[in-house]
Amino acid sequence: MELQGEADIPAPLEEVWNALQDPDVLKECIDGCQEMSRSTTTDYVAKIRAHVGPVRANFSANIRMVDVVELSGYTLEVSATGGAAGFGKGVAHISLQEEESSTKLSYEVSGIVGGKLAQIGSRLINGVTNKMAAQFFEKFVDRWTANE
Amino acid sequence: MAEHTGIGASVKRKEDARFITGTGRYTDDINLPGQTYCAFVRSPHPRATIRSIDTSQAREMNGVVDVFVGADLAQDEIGDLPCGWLVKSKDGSDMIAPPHPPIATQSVNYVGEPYALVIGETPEAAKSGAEAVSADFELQTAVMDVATATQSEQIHESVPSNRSYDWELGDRDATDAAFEQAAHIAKIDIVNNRLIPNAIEPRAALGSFDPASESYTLYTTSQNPHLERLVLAAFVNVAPEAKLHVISPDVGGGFGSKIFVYAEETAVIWASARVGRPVKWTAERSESFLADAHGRDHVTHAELALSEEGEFLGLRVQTIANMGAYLSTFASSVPTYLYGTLMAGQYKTPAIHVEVQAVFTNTAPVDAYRGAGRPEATYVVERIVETAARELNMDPSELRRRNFIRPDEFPYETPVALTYDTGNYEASLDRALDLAGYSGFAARKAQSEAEGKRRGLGFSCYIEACGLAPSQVALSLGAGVGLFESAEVRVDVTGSVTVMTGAHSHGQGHETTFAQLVSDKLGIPFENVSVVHGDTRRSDYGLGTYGSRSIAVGGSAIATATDKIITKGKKIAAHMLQSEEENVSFDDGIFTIPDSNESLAFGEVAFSAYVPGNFPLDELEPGLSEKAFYDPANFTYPAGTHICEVEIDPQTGCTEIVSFVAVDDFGNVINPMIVEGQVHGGLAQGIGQALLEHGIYDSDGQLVTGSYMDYTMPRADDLPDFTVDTTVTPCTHNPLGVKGCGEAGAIGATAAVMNAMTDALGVKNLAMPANPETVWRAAQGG
Amino acid sequence: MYSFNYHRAQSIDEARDMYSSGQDPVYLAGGMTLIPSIKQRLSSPNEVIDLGAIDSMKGTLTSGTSIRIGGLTTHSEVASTSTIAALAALAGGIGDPQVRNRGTIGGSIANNDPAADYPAALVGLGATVFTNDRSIPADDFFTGMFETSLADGEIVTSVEFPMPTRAAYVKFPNPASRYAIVGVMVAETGGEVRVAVTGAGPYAFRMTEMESALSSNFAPSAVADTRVDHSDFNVDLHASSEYRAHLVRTMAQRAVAQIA
Amino acid sequence: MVDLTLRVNGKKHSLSVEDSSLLSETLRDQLNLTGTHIGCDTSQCGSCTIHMDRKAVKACTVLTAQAEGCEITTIEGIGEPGDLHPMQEAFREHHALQCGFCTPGMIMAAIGLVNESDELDGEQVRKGLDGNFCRCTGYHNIVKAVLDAKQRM
Repeated sequence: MELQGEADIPAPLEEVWNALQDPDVLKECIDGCQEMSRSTTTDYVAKIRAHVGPVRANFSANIRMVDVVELSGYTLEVSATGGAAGFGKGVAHISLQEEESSTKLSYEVSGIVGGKLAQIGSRLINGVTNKMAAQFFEKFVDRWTANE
Repeated sequence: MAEHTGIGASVKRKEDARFITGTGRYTDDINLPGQTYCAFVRSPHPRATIRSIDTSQAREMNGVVDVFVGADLAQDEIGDLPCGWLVKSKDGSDMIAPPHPPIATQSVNYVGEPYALVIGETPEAAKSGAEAVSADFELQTAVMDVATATQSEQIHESVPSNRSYDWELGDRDATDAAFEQAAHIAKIDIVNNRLIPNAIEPRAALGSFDPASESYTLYTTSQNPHLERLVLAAFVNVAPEAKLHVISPDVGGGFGSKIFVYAEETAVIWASARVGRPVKWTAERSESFLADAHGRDHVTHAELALSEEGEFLGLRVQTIANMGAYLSTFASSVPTYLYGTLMAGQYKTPAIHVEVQAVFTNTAPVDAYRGAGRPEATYVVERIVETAARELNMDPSELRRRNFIRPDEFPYETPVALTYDTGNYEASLDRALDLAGYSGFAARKAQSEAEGKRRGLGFSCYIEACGLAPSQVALSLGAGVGLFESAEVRVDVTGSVTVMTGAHSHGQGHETTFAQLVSDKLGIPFENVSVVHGDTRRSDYGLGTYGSRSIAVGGSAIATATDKIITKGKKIAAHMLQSEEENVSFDDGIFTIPDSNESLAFGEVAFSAYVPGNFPLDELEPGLSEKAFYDPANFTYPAGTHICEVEIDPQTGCTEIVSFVAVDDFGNVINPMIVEGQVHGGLAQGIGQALLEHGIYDSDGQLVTGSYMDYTMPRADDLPDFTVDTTVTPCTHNPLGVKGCGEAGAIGATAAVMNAMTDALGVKNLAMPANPETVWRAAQGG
Repeated sequence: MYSFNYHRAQSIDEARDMYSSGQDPVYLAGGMTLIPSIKQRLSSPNEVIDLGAIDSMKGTLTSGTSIRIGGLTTHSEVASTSTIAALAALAGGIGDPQVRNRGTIGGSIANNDPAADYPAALVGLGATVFTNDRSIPADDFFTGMFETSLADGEIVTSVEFPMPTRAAYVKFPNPASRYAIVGVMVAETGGEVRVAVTGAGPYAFRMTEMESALSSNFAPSAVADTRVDHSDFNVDLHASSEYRAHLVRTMAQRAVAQIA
Repeated sequence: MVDLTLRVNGKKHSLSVEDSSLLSETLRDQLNLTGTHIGCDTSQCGSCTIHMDRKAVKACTVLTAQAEGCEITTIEGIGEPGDLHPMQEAFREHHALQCGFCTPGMIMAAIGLVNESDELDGEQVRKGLDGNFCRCTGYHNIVKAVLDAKQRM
């Protein structure tokens, strides 16, 4: 899976930056996220209930922020295990750039899925993972644009 | 008049009665009192170091009886799974076989490798327990590409460059010299795709331990129960051989994948003693995909040197063979002695040089799959011969004919270590050309083109060395076991006969063919002969069923034992008729003294053998039961011509096989119906490789064709009606003149299909499987 | 298989009640997707509510202008009773005979597998989905990969297909699973031409360019060169997005050829 | 647990099964009808094919509880040695089986196909057996057997 995109967020850089580190915001934007908490300044643990058609799998995820450049960007390393379903691993490069009256968010996401999901659902994996990643950024951007 | 049931008759099968009524008895149908169930915890990662394994949560779960890890087996001194064939590299050094613990201890090296097992009261409890086991893995980069494996990160500490061996066969200098003389050199790069055997019955094992006798019984889906017992006893150290009873009941297909000794049956039988209860494991299909040995997976470059007139002068082959993560039971022999030795094909190529590097990758172990080495060899030879014919603008059948070994040239010694005993390759080619309507092909092609389709025809003139044996040859080439076969023919008091054979039947119809053979030789009704196989306590020994060896080796053992019965019968008859043994003749079930009125039916002699009222006991023992161990002098060499005709829809890339002709020489045939069935099944697998089947790992090491949603199994509507026929040159060195037929279809078909596909598309090469998108792209570009 | 509680609902209302009072419930219609998913331990509902006994949701009602098919009607029943030949052919080509004997139209569309056949029929023929609460035009029913506009607990009770003037469905099956790599339904119905595609994207969609081309010239050649944007198409082992785009054109031409 | 009555091969069985038990499991484990085989976990191979109310279905994809009230027929219920079903006869006659593992499901699917078809040719038989894998025979003889049985049934 490979996904990239960018969005203009009508909010100041600092606000967007803070939102990107806020476990509550992250929880809200990750589809199926049931719990999200920060364990260190750069580490989060989450419980995510992935729901794709008939498949419903509970994943425990560890999320770590690396290469953090304050107010500019970071890389998220996500690793999730879902019992019988298998595991998922992903890397998201996120960068912010201050624009005149908004903040430009750019992202590049790549990931792999392993275990039974990969073995049995290979026809769907690309579509599903892309959708999940795209949804995250959509929801994130929607926080500022939805009510306009 | 009684139905002819002897040699050469298409007798309906004895075994069918139970299979068509649902009363067959497969391993998973067997249950023992107090039985528990085993689930394996398998690695989701292709390569990782195991830092720790946490079994605590699983142990606490309802219905979980026990949880074991590799260290528990090691503690009981359970050994590694061995590879039974030692191949040497060019420089004389031994192949490197990395340690292969049945349950991983330090590291995991392919997705699906077991690292723990959970024993549960029910299958569901075991599976839930398995889900609760977790491991702390340190992930490492997986080696996934066979072509670059030797330059990739080293997987096993003991295996530099991930290379098990670097082997060669043939004369390099002579071959180089031949190429210098060449008027034309044809070259080809081909990939022999990875296949997943997919016997429809998943593997299963049920182990039990009897503390009173300190002995173990293992029911398992094995093609060779004696070999299973030998390996588990001698190498894996489960128990002494005499304390191990292995039973392979009805087995639902093997195709090679059930030859090998695997982690699962090893763990199950060991665990049965640890938990003090029988332990059963039945693979789910998703497990089979991950954990059965896969097949093929070669990358090859080949070159053929030809003279101006199209004479083959020399053949050069370089192959990299994927072994997967470990060396499976016979893995090392497949791309070497079952592959390189077949590079002469049906041709008088005077100089051949083959080089094979066997490399490790982070994938499931690769071992024999129907044909084992010989389909790969045939694919190389027949694809390059076809390529040469096209480049030289010659009729491909004529180029082959020009280079065939002729009937008067047998025995023929090839430059790659084999001596073909007999054959008549032109006879099968001619018959196949006739059946395929070759002369009308051009008109059919024109017709297809007028309809916007592409039509192609491809040949494959294959040869195989099978009837796997002879022990002397195999042992000298590195085999760890002999390859003879045993038989016992027991005549019962009432004249019925029980035949014990070491050749297990899992679809091949031994219960019928072997009974035909014995009833024919003894002149007794076919119904009176019962064949017993698959039980180490009931037959003496056996090396099992693979390499198309059952009739040639197992059948010959039975024939030899039956001859001994006749000899003993003559002795008894001579005594009963008060004559000399030399005066007794035996024919069609009757012992007679020629030129006299005196005769005895076989049943009378049998009865007398067990009611020896006045036997001269110092000269004549009571009883009528004989054994034989048969070890042939040579391989057998079935050969034939397959012709495939395809029609392609260039709009979609869909291929239809419009005709498939197979003319095979199996020597003498005991049951033509069964032989035809074997050919059909082999063809389906060969065609499957060419057009449908592919085991694919993604670059992250996940098996993405891990279910029937993505691994394309040939279905009825993927395949045509087949046209099959035989020609006969009897094998010269076994008592039956038979050669074996189990693998021919799979060996010959693939090249015929791909030669037809490339012919239709007008391209030199096409990747397998030639699925619709591949074909569509070739049709656009070609 | 994880354990769950099985309930057999005798009526739609009872099913709804069971659903709303249950923890993590699912409906079971034919079970052709749900049961394998549970078996594989990829799904673990607590309550499985079997709709199979609700006879009012079974069978086909044909009038002069439309066919109404109960949500629990099996594919094989549709194949043998549908008076819309293209719909019968589509139903008769789903999965395999055993699947067609169990799988239902309601179950299939509620699941909305991106490669299922029925969504192309609903969208292509301009069907209406009836639920226990409301009716939904097919164009609004399918909303994403495995997503529909059904509310939580809502049940597809029937689907109504207007009788088309002409219609044909042509499918390019996945060689392994026999799902659609691409399936195209072309129909002229209620005076308009509709072209619906399944298998190619995340869910069934209409090819409006083809529709307008066919409106002026109902011939295979009209869709032969239609540009098919495949940037959001599915990609898997069996077909790239580019090949799927080509198949959309090819299947569309073949469907048109059947009825032109 | 669910208490239910199953009608299998003309006999009634009163059983108590797990809510989640599959019909294939109940047939094999509780009724000892082991002719219904399990060859896959994605409902494709067809080895477990039986009849529910005369229709071929895959017993691995039916909950036991769903089968209550249905007439279930398994391979053990269609004929026996000496009184074989014409399809069983034809399979033997035409050597349409080798290892025998897919055979019960294949026979049940074939009977279902013949029951539901007025006319059958080779191509229709091949299509009609889409739900069943055989790895041994290459299907050639299975097609012959089904066409022959069609004449006899």
